[in-house]
Amino acid sequence: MKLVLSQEQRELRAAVRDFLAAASPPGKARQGYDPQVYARLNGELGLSGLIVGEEYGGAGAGFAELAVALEETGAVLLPGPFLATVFATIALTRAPDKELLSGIAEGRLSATLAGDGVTAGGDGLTGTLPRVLSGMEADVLLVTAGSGLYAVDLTGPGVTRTPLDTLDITRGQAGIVLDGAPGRLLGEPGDEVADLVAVALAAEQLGVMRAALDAIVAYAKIRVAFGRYIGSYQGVKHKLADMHGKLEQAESIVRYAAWAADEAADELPGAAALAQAYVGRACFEVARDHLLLYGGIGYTWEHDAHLYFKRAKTDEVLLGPPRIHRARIAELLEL
Amino acid sequence: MKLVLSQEQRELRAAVRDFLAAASPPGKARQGYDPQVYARLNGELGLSGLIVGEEYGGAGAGFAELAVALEETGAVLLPGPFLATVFATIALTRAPDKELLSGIAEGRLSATLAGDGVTAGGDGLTGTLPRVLSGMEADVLLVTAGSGLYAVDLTGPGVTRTPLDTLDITRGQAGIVLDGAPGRLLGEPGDEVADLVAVALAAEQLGVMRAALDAIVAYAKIRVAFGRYIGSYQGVKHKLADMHGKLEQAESIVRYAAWAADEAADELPGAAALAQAYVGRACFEVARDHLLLYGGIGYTWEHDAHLYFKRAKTDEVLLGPPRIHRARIAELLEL
Amino acid sequence: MDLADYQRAARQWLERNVPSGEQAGGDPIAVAKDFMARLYDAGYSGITWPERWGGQGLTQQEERAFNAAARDFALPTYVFSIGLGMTGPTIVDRGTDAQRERFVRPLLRGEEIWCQLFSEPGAGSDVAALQTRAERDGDGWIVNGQKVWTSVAQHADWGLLLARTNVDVPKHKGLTMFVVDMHHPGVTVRPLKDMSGRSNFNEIFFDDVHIPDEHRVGDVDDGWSVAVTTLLHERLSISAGVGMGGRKDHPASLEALRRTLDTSDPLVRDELVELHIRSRALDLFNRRLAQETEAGVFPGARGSVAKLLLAELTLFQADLATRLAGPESVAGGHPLGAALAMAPGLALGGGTNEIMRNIVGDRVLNLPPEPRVDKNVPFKELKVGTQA
Amino acid sequence: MDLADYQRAARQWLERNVPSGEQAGGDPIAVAKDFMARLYDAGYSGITWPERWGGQGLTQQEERAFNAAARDFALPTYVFSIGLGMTGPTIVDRGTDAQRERFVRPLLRGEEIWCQLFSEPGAGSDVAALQTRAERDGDGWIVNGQKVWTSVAQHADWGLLLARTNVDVPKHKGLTMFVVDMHHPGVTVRPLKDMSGRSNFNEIFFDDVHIPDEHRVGDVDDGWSVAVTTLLHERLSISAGVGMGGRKDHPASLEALRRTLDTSDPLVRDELVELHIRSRALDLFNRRLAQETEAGVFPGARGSVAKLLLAELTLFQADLATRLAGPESVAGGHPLGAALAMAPGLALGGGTNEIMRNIVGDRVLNLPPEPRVDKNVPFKELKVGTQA
Repeated sequence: MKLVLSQEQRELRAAVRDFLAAASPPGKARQGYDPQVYARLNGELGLSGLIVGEEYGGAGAGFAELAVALEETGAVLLPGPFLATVFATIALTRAPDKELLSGIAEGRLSATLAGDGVTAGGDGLTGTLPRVLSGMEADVLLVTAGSGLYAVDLTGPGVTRTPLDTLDITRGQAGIVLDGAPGRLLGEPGDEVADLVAVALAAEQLGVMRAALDAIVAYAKIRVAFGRYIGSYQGVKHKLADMHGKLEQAESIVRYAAWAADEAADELPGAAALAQAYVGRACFEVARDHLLLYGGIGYTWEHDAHLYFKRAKTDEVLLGPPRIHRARIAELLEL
Repeated sequence: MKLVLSQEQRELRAAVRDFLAAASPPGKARQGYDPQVYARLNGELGLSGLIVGEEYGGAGAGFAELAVALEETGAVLLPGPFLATVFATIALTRAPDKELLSGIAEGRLSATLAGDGVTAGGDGLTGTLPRVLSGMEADVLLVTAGSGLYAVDLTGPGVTRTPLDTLDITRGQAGIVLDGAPGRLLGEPGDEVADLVAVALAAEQLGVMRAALDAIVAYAKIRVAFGRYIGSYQGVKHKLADMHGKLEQAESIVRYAAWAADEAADELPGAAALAQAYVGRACFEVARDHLLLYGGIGYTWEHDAHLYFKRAKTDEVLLGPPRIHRARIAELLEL
Repeated sequence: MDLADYQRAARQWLERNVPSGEQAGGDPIAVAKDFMARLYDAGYSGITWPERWGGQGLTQQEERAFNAAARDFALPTYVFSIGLGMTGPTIVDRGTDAQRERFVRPLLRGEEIWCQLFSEPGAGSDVAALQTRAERDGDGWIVNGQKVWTSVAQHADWGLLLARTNVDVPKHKGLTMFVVDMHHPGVTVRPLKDMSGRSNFNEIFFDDVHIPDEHRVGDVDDGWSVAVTTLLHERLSISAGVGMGGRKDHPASLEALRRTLDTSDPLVRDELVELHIRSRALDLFNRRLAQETEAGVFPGARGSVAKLLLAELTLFQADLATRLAGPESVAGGHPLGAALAMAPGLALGGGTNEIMRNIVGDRVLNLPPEPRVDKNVPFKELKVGTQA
Repeated sequence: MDLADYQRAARQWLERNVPSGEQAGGDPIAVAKDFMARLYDAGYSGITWPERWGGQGLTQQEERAFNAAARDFALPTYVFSIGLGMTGPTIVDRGTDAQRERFVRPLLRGEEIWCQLFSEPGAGSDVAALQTRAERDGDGWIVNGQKVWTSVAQHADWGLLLARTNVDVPKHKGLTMFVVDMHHPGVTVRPLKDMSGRSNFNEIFFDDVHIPDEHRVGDVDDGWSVAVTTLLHERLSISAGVGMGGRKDHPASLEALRRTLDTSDPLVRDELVELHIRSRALDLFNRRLAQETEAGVFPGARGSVAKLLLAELTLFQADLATRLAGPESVAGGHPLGAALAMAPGLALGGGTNEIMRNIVGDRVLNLPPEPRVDKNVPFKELKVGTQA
């Protein structure tokens, strides 16, 4: 079990962090998707190809590296289809398609992944997907129909997309209706796709909670009330200490889950469910408490605190009501 | 709905409080049952006869008054069969027996109440009751067999009592085996006995938590660390404020449940389940946090903190695992 | 007329006069002003206020009777709430006779709307650290600075303004209270958007705003004691609302959730039980406080316990509801998402949870105070606001 | 010899020498002393300690290799843990050569047992507020006072004692460190019963106990800096144990509970899931800290995060288990009742949860310190202990 980052992984982190600090700081997140930043992220840093095999032009890296990247994109609340494309790429690594994988690795294509609700017939794919992550921005939809995974050109015929009014204003969702949309069968990826998606999301959540905690810790050192920095009051200090404890545990779980994704298939299901059950909750709690500790300014639209609060809640329920992860743990423990 | 005490009820509280402060302060609780105090409690204050009808020599008071008395006996962790006798008296008010009720009202008899596990046959009552509250101290056992309530003389034939090693050292339990013990059928009390018992227990729990909070608040005003009273640190102050919030809500629920017991039979089941679900938990949490806030001294045997901690836990599970009260609420809400 | 008659008469009057349906439409400020004038003329505005300044000179008993009668009506009096609850009583208690004469009757009749100007970006919990300056200018004052979290300011004619008049003394000792004309050209009101996207508050900017000395309330540099009067009235007007409890039609209420969630799942049921337990616990506490108040025992700082618990419950409830409802709650403009975005408001307005816990610890439990590092330092040497 | 060989040899030695079965019976102190002598003679006691005073003069690498080998054995070295982890290293770092000569080798060979005498009834979290006095008496010192929470004191030959030698200076500046002979007739050791009924600690009373000046460690009135050395070693020896985690055979562990509880109830299952999540979260954090330590990154104050979390988990777990098991857990000497009675120990020993949160806030998050009211006050004017 490997729970600490290697030198190379630390360097990757620094590179992504530096890039995003300049190109997409948190304050920019409220402006939404910037295709130029997205193109540079994939071009200069090759992030979209991180876990794509070298034979398709990717870096062939593992989840340990992916988690490092997602933690950083999460920390700045990166808008746009990066996470959605990661989800789709995970599915593609289990049902490989040269055209799509190389398109993603080159940064030419963005994609998204959706679950059930679609049937495949002679005249294409039909069904309603009420909420698709980054559904307006993605080029390609990967969707499961029966046991098959299909690729659908979202700009093609038979596809109707409607942007949704989302709680998270930094990253959108779309309602998608397929009405005889042409779909290309890619293969039959196994159950582990859902587990790997859960691990990837947890890595983003780790970044969200770390950035929220860092921000409020910094504020507690410069905000004064009654002649003292608010961080000197135990009411604030002890809460921040508890939040730090959650962060330490969340990071440990994400490293473990990424290790399991890379090297211990038998531990992956339990690790993935643990990651969502613990990190998803901890991320929202930290984002909530960080907002509250700001006092009044945290309640304003102009301040970034609510962006973290809303991303954290959206991520917490992204894969379903959180109780499904707990039910999975009960099942795996054979309780 | 009546949630505040009347003048008479406040006077009752003062009388019981004054008596117990002198006759049975918390520090005395570790010495266990003192029959003399018990006799005076029933003689001078008539507490055992509080809810016994006047026709049997009691005061004919209601649950509002009973709750006031139990809060005070809880606050000093009164040892002995007082609560057990209250439970038995509740059952007797629904299956009246002159001899027993007048014996209890006079303070001559103590009693206890047990649930299932016993069958009635031609040769008496037979069965095992693994944990009976104050089973060593009580004179009479009221026990349900089939749908009937029977009275058993605990000093009579066919009864074997074994004292148990209990977590709560201030009030004991006994294992009781009945092997053809003579039992007298008293009647068939309804389901509401269990609800009324739950309300009575919640009143004791309110007293336990109030006394624990009062004690640690007082200590926080005289204990110094780093040149300051510990109560001046927000780490302590904020926790005490939260504990006070629990106490305020617990008191409100106990008053409500006592009112429902006296005047609103249709609200009683919900009020009783709420009282156990909320007050039972809050009492333990307050007792736990009060012990922790004492620091090292709270961990010593000589200090009273652990007596409250242990009574609170014992009370929390006295009527069964606490989830049964939550399940009852779900059922009553028709969820 | 005994109290029951008084209450019955009030009820009858309200039935005839509270705008509903079509009447309630149209410009809400005009509707509110029209209603307030009729309320005043009927003798139900300023029930306990002194007759000399336009009130009815009656007792708390009549006021409670009227409030009991009004409980079932939606009175359109929101824009007057600051004036009636806070600034008006301050003028009555601490103003000059000329100020009382000038301001009280128009306030009670709804002819003029008031706002309160205390909080600043650098002075939230710690109001006395405020930086807005009022400087002597002949026989008047010139004000420069910024206020924030001001409700109804966009409609207000007058504001009760707390400003710094002396920086060489400790912070509480260099403040003065004024009445400021909100129509002065140097006053700019800008709506402040909150995290839910609504604008219930404003920021106010003062740029060389002149105030005549007749509009000073209380002595120069004695503004803090006047502000304490205002805040005391604020607390009383909040505690009069104690016992109101949460609305049953809230989208995250148990009643609403049970209609949409899958309650065949025992875990969902148990979460709803938890919500029931917490809601009921607070509801019963609020009712007990209300019964105590009716019996003449005022809740005082225990009202802060109720406020803290309500702030926590509101957030717990919206958080729980979105967890139970899952992904649909955060997309498509779902009411639970909206409820979640509003939920922190209660914890951040009217004193943070930390401030509430301090109040409960200090004033209910009488715990020793925190050592104060800002008591005896001249304001100009004090650390305030946000700074490294 | 490379590290793998070193570890293998240690393992083989331990297999042959750790007492088990019958050997482990008998007087535990005699067994421990005998084992310690053999451990020393085999070169495994004081692995990193200087050769000159009896250690092996090896590196942390060898020590980690030995600890890895020892992980699977139950070494009977508990009574030496204070000496080896805290008081011994303090003598090595801060003692005179004569003290090192006299004390270190017998300690490493298990010939003498040590205890640590810092905490007092009036000085728990705030050790520097201690009141035990040491007064000059010719060329030595006379000690009077009381210590508490002292483990292994009933077996100890020597104690490392922190006492007050000057009350006219601030509290940290009037302390001096001594080595005290625990066999002196003025020393009384009394077992201290804890809330679980066990006696793992002692109270120590000093009644005119004479200490020769040669047994002073460090300068007069400089005892606080010596104590900091001791506490630093304490923290290191605790963090060496980081990653050990909870025992699977604990009665409130998931493994134990699933065997006895009705897991057909979905609510019971979900509570066990919660226990699994929390246990696993802390377990993985401990493992990550251990991996960092192995990689040469020492956890420092982050060890306090782990300690705080373990204290909370321990109490949560025992509380949860008794709730799930119900009435039977609190009667009849049930192991869950016993576990609950022990559970607060971790939160109250080695720094309360509040102290841990201060450490994490101050040293991990670098938050601004609490204002100190006791820094510059002469001890005799300072409020200490318990007083109105």
